[in-house]
Amino acid sequence: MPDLLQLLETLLANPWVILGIKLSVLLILLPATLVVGYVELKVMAHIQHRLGPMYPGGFHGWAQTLADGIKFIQKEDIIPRAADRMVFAAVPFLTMMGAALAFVVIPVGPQWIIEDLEVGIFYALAVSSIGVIGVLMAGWASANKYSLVGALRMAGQLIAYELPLVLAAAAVVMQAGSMSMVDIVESQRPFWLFNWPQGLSFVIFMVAATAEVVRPPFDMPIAEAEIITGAFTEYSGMRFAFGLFAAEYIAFIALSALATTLFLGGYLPPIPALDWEPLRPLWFLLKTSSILFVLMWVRWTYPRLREDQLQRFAWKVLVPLSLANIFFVGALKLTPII
Amino acid sequence: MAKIPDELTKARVTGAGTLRTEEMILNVGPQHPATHGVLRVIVTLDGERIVEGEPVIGYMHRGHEKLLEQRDFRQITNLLSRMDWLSGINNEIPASIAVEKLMELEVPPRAQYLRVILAEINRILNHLMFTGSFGLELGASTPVMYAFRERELLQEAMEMVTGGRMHFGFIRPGGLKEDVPKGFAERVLKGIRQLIKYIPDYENLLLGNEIFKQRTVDVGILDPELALEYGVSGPILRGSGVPYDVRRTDPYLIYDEFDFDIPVGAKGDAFDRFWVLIQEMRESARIIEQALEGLPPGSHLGQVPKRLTLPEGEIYSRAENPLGELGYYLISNGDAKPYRMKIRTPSFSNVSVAPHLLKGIYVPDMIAILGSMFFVVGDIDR
Amino acid sequence: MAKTEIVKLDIDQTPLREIKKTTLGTGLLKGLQITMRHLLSRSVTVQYPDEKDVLPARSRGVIALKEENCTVCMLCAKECPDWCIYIDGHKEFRQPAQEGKRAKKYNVLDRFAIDYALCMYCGICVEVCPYDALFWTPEYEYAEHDITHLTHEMDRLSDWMYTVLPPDELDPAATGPEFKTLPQRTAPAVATPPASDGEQPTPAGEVAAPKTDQGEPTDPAAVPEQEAKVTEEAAEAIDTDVATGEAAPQEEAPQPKEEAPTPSEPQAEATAVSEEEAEEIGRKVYEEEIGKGSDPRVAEGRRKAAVLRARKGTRGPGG
Amino acid sequence: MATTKRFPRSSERVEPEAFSERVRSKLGNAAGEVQVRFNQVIVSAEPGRIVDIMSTLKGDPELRCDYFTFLSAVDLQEEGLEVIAAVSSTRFENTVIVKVALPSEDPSLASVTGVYAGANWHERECAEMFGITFEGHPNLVKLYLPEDFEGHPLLKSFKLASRTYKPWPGATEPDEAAGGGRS
Repeated sequence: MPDLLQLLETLLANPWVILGIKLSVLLILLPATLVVGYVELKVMAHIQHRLGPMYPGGFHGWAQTLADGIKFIQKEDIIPRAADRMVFAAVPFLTMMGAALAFVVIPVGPQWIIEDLEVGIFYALAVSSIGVIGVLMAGWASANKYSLVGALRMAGQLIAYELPLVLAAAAVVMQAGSMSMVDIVESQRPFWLFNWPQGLSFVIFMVAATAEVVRPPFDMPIAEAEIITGAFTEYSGMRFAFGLFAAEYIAFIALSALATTLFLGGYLPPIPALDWEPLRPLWFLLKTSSILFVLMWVRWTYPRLREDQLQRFAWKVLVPLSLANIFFVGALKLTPII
Repeated sequence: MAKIPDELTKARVTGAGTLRTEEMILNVGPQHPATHGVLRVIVTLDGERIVEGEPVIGYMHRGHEKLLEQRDFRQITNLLSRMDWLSGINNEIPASIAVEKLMELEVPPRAQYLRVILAEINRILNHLMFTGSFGLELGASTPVMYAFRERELLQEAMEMVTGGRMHFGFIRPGGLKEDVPKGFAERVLKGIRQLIKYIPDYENLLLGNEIFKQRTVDVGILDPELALEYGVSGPILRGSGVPYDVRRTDPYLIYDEFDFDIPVGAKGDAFDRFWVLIQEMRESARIIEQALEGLPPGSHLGQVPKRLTLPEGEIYSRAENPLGELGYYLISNGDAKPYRMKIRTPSFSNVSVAPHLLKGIYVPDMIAILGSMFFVVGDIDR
Repeated sequence: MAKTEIVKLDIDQTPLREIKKTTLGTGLLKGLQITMRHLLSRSVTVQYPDEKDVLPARSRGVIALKEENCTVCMLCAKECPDWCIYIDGHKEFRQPAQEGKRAKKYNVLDRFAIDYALCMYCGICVEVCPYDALFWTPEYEYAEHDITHLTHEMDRLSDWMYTVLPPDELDPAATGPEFKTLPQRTAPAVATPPASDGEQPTPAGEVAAPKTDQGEPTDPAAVPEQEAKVTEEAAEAIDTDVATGEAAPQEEAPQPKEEAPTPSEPQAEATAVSEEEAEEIGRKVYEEEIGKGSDPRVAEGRRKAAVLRARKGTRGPGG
Repeated sequence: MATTKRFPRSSERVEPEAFSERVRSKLGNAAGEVQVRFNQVIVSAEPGRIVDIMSTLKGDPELRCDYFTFLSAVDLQEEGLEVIAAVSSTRFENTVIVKVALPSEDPSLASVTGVYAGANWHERECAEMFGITFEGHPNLVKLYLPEDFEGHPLLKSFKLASRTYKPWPGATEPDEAAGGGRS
């Protein structure tokens, strides 16, 4: 065993290996969206007393999302005549990019991080909002009234959730005394599984994050029954798959990973005894997937709110709560607890 | 949440001299996920606020009334089940009653009981469909699957009896096409039992859910007087607090022999309408239970001449359909075919009141209101 | 009458006022609890192409034509509300049995087609047919890429006959008006068909090849049991055919079988043969059918019919 | 308000015969014949008095026909058209059917939308199907049919196209098949 450990340590000291790891984090993202998409199909189906996809790929339809992807590639690429072609075409890149960039600062393990920026959390929250600009662009460029309504809802939603999201993260930064993601994780060592002084921040963050990834009960910008996928009404084929699905799942994974890092102790194991370097990414994955699962569970249980109700909720409940939370964390900071 | 005062809407529309704003006209439908069918609503929007909403119908007009003039009474039965395709048996019953009354045919008691059982199963099937689809329109995609699970059991019972799943064509003047097969009662009871077991789930997933309440309470309040003036009936009228139910006010078949309640709402908002819908399933289950218990042995068909030729005369025959009052005004000139058959469908009158509800609300509320109007486009357009 | 035990259900209304009260999050938690409970229980769906629901006998899936019963009376085509039944026929004369008598006129069916693109599945044709030539079968898998292929001609309609199920037993309390003058249901199967002119009763296998057993024909262990079932059900089917149908006026249904053999029907041996030989014949018929490109279910039905015929020593419908 | 109530038939229910007496006395000479058939009160009225009759039916405290059931028409060919309007009283649990005879040529009738707003769509449907002009209707445009549709489908003179295009397959004699067979 010690030999193996030593070998690992030497390996991890090699910069090329590190680079490989860093690249693989990004390369893993696209397949990861397929996996998460598949899991969501299955969770949805079982919640609804069904089995979900069972045929593609043989075993329990594991290749369903892959097949969907291939289907999307084969489809005709339609751009409406009245659309602003350049903007229309740029949207999928933009929506996907924002969320994907956030992965740069997420520590899967202390070494398993692409770049441990000093302003990590600030950066992550900033880039994850880029996708919204993509949605706005899609809504305007499509030359469709439904898309326009969807885009405006998205803009309204951005303003509503961004503040509580940032304020909740600010409380964590106060606790850690650093914006670096690794520092934030390390600061949670006394709590390991759940950073309980941040309990309220966690709830606020999760609510705001659900609104950011536009999932029910906050999926008003794409509500099918009302405005027919909103900004993406006119998108089809590959553009639709990337602009809406892939972007949604990347953002979904990114925010769950972010929440894991900020509140669930990131790569730290649930009890100190299990703290063993090679297992750390596993803990991270486990925690992230459990957050993903809970969000899926919520998504398939609730109806959706109305845009003005979200605004009211954000401004009248979430913002005051997160401000109060900052005071609370500040007070805790004066005690020896954190 | 509540309606926006008119002055405020006007001030916004004219821009109050600062910024020029324009109203946007949005076509919701005829192909739209929330209009289940091909209904089109032209809404004038100020931002997301609806200044005016006008339903446009006729995309599914099949000319039933003209077609009925070309068909004899056996063929008519099969056409009528296609109006409101969620309540086939209920559509057929008043037509048969009209023929029976004009011809003075006697319907054996067993047929009466079976008609009640089938009609109430059909009512449950219809209500389950709307339970699910209302959730779907508000973004909850799970209740519809649960509703279909319960639907399937009763649907199987219906298929076992009639051979059809939607268009039953089973009611004949004078009785029924055939008697029920062995094991029918057990099947129905199994379905009812499961339904009663799972209704609390729907209530907790939808009615009891805070988000659902946010979306439906005080949304689309329908004034009872206005509703009556528009001829609104069924769960929508009862949601407004008017206990009008043809099964009670003008009993047909043998409904006066059963013990059941008429659930009525208090305020007439979307929440009340939906609550009435769910409670009605329970009442139907009670009726089915009593009818199965009292089901007498005997014949399923009375003495009916081989060829149905109606005497001259006219009659308005009505019934409480799952969606409201369905009536046929049948005029006969002594032929095997009706001279004229006016169809008064519940959805037609129910939807005609919509412009009053679609004023000064938000687009999502429109979906909630249309969803709680429980209409079938085939029933509006005929 | 065996009355169904009615266990009183506990049906309670949920008061509107109670459920409409403002709550703080308990409803959200209850919802999560319900969906979790479903997530953890077994699913209730049927995996369609692999598993299939057993449909009841009354299911209106597709209409099957029993060609030899049709007398070209046109009643179905007349009563059809959609005008989707096309029938052609011509008149022929039969040699009188005795010298000096007038030759009898009878109708021969040339074409019988139902356009399923038009059909509204009301079942009026089945209902009005006085000679029991039309039957409902629960088959539903006949979607086509081309709408014109939805017009099923006589051969295809006859093939559906193999999937007709015997009617369900009625509720014990039912005393339908048409049951009053009927023979006992326990009457021996072979004696009841309204066969005139000493004709052979319709081969049993043809009336009801049970849809449920589609086992491999080469499975020797399963076959005898299956066949026993076939005979039984067929017997019942014939019996009830008589029971439910309005008795056909005999003089109008002469229909000599020699004149109208089903072209695709394989000819079987005329004498009774042993079990193995019968099996062999069945297998041949099956392979031949599969080779022709028939539907496996149809082939299976024909195989059974051939085996039965061989065992009984009768000819096919042609003989 | 109670949420659920056991609902027996209204205590104020009036038997149809008695209700027809009320209708007769309240309408006075505005209405023609008043009779009861199949428990429904049938009133025949002059075209000019339709709005008066409807207002009385709705407003009179002893009639209170608050529920608008339907409005339609029938083409009686030689005898002209007949407009049939039905209203019900939820309180007294009775239905009154008002019949108005109109000529076939240029039929027109005063709109009752002022009394019963719900008559709006019914009158629009009736107008396009029978060609009756409802004077005073706020928006008498086609309801079901396309704007440029010509003819009034529910008139008996309007032939059903589907039955004339295709020969009747049920014909046993050659001449039956032509001309749409049976109508």
